[in-house]
Amino acid sequence: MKRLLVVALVLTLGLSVAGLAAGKVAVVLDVGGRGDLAFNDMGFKGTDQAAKDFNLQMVEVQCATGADYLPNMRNLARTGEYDLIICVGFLLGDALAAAATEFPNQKFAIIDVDYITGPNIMNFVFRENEMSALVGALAAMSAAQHGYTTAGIVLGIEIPVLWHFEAGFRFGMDWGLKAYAAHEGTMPAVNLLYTYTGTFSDIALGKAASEAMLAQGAVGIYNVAGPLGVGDLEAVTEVHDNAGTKYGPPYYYGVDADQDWMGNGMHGIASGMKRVDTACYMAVEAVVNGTFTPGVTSLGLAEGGVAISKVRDMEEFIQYGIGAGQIAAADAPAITYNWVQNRLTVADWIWDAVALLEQGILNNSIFVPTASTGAEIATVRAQYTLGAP
Amino acid sequence: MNANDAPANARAADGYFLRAENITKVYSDGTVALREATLEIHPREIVGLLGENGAGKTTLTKILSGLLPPTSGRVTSPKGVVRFASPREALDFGIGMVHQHFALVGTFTATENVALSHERPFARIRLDQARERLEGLMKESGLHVPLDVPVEKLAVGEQQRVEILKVLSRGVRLLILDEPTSVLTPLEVDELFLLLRRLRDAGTSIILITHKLKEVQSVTDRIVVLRRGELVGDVKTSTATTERLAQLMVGRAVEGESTAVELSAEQLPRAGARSKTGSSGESILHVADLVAKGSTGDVAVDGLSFDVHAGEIFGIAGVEGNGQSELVECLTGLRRAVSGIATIKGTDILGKDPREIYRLGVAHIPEDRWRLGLVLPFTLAENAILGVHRWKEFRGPLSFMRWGRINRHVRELMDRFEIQATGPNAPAKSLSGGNQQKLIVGRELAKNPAIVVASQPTRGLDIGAAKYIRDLLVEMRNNGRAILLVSADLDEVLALADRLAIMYEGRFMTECAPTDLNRQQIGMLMGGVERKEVV
Amino acid sequence: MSEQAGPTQSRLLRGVHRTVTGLHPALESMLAALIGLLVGAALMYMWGFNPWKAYWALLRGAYGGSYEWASTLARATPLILTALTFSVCVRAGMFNIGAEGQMFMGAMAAICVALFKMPPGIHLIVGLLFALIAGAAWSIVPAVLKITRGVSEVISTIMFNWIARWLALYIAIFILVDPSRAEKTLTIPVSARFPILVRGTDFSYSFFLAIFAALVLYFVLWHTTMGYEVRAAGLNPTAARYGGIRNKRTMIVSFLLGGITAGLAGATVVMGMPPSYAAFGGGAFPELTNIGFDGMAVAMVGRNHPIGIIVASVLFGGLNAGGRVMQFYGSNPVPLEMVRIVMGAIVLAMSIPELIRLVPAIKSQGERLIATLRRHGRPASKEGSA
Amino acid sequence: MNWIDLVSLLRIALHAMVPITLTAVGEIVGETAGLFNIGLEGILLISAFAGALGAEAGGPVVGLLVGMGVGAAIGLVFAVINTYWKGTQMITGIGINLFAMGLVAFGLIQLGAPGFHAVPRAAQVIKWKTAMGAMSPIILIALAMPFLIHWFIKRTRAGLILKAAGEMPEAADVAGINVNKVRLLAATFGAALAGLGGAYMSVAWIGSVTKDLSAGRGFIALATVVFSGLNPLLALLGGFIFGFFQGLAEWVKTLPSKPIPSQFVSMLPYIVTLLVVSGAIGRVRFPKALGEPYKRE
Repeated sequence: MKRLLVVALVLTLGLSVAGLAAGKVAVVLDVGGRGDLAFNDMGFKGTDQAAKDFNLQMVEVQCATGADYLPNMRNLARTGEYDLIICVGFLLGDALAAAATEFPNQKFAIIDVDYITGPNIMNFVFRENEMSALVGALAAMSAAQHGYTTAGIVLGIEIPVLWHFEAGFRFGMDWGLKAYAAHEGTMPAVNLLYTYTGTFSDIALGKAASEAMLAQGAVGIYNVAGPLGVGDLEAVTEVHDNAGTKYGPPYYYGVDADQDWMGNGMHGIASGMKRVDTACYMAVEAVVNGTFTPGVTSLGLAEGGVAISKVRDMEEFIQYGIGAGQIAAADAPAITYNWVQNRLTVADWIWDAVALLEQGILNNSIFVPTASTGAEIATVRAQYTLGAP
Repeated sequence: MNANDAPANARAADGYFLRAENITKVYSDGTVALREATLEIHPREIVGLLGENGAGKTTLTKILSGLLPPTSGRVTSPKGVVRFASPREALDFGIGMVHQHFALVGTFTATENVALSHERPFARIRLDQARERLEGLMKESGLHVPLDVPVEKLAVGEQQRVEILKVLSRGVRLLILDEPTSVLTPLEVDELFLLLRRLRDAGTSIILITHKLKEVQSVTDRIVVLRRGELVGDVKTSTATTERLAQLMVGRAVEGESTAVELSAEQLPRAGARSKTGSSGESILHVADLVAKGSTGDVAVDGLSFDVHAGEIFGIAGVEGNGQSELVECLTGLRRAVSGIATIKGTDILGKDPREIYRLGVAHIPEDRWRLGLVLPFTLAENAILGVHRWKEFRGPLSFMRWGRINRHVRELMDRFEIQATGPNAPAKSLSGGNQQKLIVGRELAKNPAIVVASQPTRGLDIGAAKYIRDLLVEMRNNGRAILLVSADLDEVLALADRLAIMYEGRFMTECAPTDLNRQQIGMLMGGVERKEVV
Repeated sequence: MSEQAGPTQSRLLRGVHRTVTGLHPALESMLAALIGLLVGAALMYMWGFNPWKAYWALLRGAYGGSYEWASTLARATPLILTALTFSVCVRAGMFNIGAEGQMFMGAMAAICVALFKMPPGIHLIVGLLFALIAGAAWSIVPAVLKITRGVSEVISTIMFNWIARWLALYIAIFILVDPSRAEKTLTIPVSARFPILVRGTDFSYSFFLAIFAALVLYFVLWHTTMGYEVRAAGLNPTAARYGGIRNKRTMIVSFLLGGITAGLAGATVVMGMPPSYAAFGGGAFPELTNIGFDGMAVAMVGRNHPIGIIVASVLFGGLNAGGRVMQFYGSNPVPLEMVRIVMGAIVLAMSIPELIRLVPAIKSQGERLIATLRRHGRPASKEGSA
Repeated sequence: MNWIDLVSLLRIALHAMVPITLTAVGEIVGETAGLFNIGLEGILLISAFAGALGAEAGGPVVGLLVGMGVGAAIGLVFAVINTYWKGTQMITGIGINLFAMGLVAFGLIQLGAPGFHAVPRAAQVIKWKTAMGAMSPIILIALAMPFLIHWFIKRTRAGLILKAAGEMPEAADVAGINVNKVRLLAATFGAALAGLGGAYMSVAWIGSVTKDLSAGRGFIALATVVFSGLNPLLALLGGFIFGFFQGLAEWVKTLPSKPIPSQFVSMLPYIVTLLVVSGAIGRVRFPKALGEPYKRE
């Protein structure tokens, strides 16, 4: 009798563990929300993947305005049901700092913030300057190869995170031009065109800015404004369509995610990936494995937190795109083919040079400057003028 | 219903054109405009539709012309029941109406206005064709208007002709005219009546809405009288006496008046009549060489000079639209004068705004009480302080309103001026026209003014209310106030004024005592005939 | 018989009519809210959500307890103020779409107090003064353009919203920027913040500022000559001019009052909303964006009456606060965007005057039919009596 | 800036002009008949979304038609509320804007890619290849439409009726014209043009939908209408001016030397619009009955 009871009890417990998800994670997105094909989507992707892998239930929470950040965190934390709340974006920093103090038993993780201390918070920051340098070098050298005079970056609103990108890109271009000179013997004149559009959402402005740059001989457009990249890519595609060209410059350089597959992989040659998904996955994994360690994790090339897109990234993101219904499975081979053909238009030695730069950064022989304040970015701009008077 | 006034449907048997049967109209606000009105229209007749304001004349014709649906009752023709969902259907049937406020698009020319009411919406406009037809029609009817000028630039009489032409061009068999003579000079009225007779003889039926007994007797074949929404009389013009018509129309004897409805100099009560001291009082308002432009930029007031003295009523008569409104607006600060002098007790008022002018002791009874005189959604109390709301009496520290005192003041006004309302908080729009005007007059007279500028003070009022307001003006005059009375109602001016001027195209044709000229002479002056030719 | 019944009956009817018209505005607003919720429910149902569960979550998240009420009122606070902006100008007969821009300017001005050190309280008051002056200054230009150049205030305030956005971005990124965290402006010091009223929520004393502003505006509009003039000019500008009211002045006054409340709205966000007490230029002001536009919706549902606005803000604050909960409630939660759909539908319904008449329209049609039938029967009896 | 740059800038401006001009011309038709629709922003957004879906289902032409149809449908709702139900036009418009913001964001989430939806190349309107760069054929429609509408208003009886309904509905009514029907048609047609502008944005210009795609263009169109004084040809000019200055602002911002902060450059189109509107307003006369519901009683 007694034994029967125990068996029943064990059975029920076992069943409940197996039947229900073991726990819950929540991801809080900032007002930009999902659909940027970049930052926020990456946060969602990583958490989603982790939730699937560890059999967790995932909840996604949007914020309509800045007034929703803290209340959303409180609403989630008050339930006490969530093993981890991931906050995606620096805009959520202050809110998280407050929520983490109010709910000391609730574990949090935050992306792009490095200043929140507390036993229940993991901060993740990225060294975006590192992979931006690779993109910059690629852009500068391929511009020189194809006889283009400029390379362009379209950025969103002027904020510190974006300065990281700009600083890295400037350094990378400078490095690439020097590498080109070393290889070809002449110093090419490739200038930088950059613009802070002041918006992350009006994609028509992204297109207009890209068109202006392309008209001024830009070899490609590096998108550092999330959704605006859609407009950038459209501008690039339009130039090709009009000229009747398939591959080659102008190129589109994606951001945050591997965006090379966009537009059937025709013009996206490489993306400066910021693996927000990796960070989110790491955070969930740490909670599940009981290795949650508060503090700041800085992710760079070495940690795989940032990277320039490669073949395996392309495969991963095509699979993810198919899963999310953005890519038809039948199109996948064509996308990969296009992408490879497009990459062939850049000389092999240039790819090697980019790899060299990556190696240099990885073994700390090359230092990529960054900028987090107005003064710092001014210094970088003064050092790497790239055609500015 | 009285046997004498039984429908004079002698010709009922030989085919009527249109019959309205038991028409009742209740507006959405609950006003009953018509009760069980039955009316028959025959071919080739001019029917006068007589009644006071609010008697239901316009409502009845709006129903006949398809602008309003009746609440109950029906309209029939010999072929059966007719229902007009819109004025277009009525027009197609052959019924056209010329409204008191012309249904003309101001920015369109006469040709375009006429072309508007013709078929085939998606065709190219053939203005040349429309023009040709219109010219033919002008020849036929003897009505002449300029065809290529935006109608808002035309004189009122011309606009009316455009309106009539527009309706005629649709080939109507029943023409309805709503108070067509109120904007015309006596000469123009004669011309219009000639035209109407010609149209009748050519086979058109005509309904003429009016409240003027003499007109209705001079031109119609049959007169239908409405009172408070009920059809109270239907008589042949030849058998109707003025007295009988007036009685039907008013339904009661007007206090102080025997039978006549129309005022005339002889019939106005003489009680406390013209002050002998009148013109010897000090000059309150002095105007010299005043020039002002109208809304369209034309000169509307063309070098007027006059004085209004304490203890007199200075009347300005004339057909509307001859600069009277602009003159009043200049004197009350609502319009800037181009040049000239206007002073009140020696203080210049030109260029001052209404508030400053009121401070000099001016009261203003405006011509349009809905547009100017009242804020209709406001309560009685709020309206009763319009213009005096900044008085110390009503305005406490920090510009707080002293509602207690205001309400007390309003109650006094309601008592003194017999304003019928549920209380100080009744919305002004819930008041009847007469009570609204009493409210305005009361408010203005309560200012204890040195001069009252009264513009069309009795327009649209029933006889009782009109008389009440006229008596008030006389009383104010007797108390030594100066009164400037502007009225399109010649009888009113003749009856009240100590001195009068006839205004025509921005100038005074004459300035005289009311007894100096007879009505015919005045009529000619109002029509622009020079005085030396008249006398 | 009907002669006797007539007056009594009509008096009774009039009495009923008065009572109903007295309640009309409130009833119609409630009906509009109901229609909005129904439209939302229909869409949710169409897309495979369970509207009842969603609304239940929303209701609980908005009004389920003291924490929820505090969140709702906190969310309502700036909406009250921007709603006042819109409504005071509507009362003056103008459509001021510019609350958004005026609020941005107010917020930027309020942040300026971070540059000074002052005693608590005074510091806060100085911040509010800055904000209301900036809001008023930003609103005065469209008013002046309207008076001098005849530029429609609808157009100019929309343009000014955009200009304000860019100007505020410039100020936030280059002038008032926090040197250590460039994505945001300087933080309002504790001495200039509205203290939190309910611990653990966003509900701060700024709510009372909003209520106070609503009451002040109520008294200004209905109990001062200035407000009297504003309302008169709004309802009938010609009559107002006739009454010695300077319409240009009332325009300026209403825009100033509107600018002041909008400026204060900006201040309540940066001075009263934890935890940042700053504006984020780096996110294009997520904490401020749309408060001005949502305020217009609140004003309409509140019938442009300060007291009505307070009530309506509880509805809209609740929709927003409850919407947060709705999006993670249950197994198939409804995204936050649904709240805005509901808000839009409510405003659409509000634009139909006499909304309440649409409901009994069928009933009245029937009544009319009966009345017509009865009247058709009557002439016979009349003939009989004659 | 050399002349090649200028040509490129003109190309950007022409493309940016299309949604503004189409929307403004549509609104001119509506306003001529007396209806003022401030909900253009929302119509642009929803029809961009619907147009994208339509294009994917049936090709670019279907996309444009669906955009127009959805625009017309919203216009119809607006018109019914503001003719037969005597609504307050300003409030209906604001309601449409709010509703559209919510609906498109919500719809994008339901499509699986929240916030963003790309229109496949095959579903987009093919752009013409020119020496200036790719040109959307819709530009021609945007260039022709103002002339067409101008002719329609000035030279047809329907235009006369339209003007009468806005200027003096009483007169139109008495002339046998169903004012409410005319207004209903005008507002519906006008909104359909705005719908075309919206569908152009997603199907023929940018190639994707985001929840903020319209980004204030509906309001700019309103300002253009004011500037034009209801003249479609001036609306064409106004749309071009805004497009040009927005393109110019973005262009200037890309230049390596940045003497003026970009935020001030971004203000340029709005300031220019404001200046033009305040400069032009003196001669503008709007229909007398604009914004007023027509009531017979």
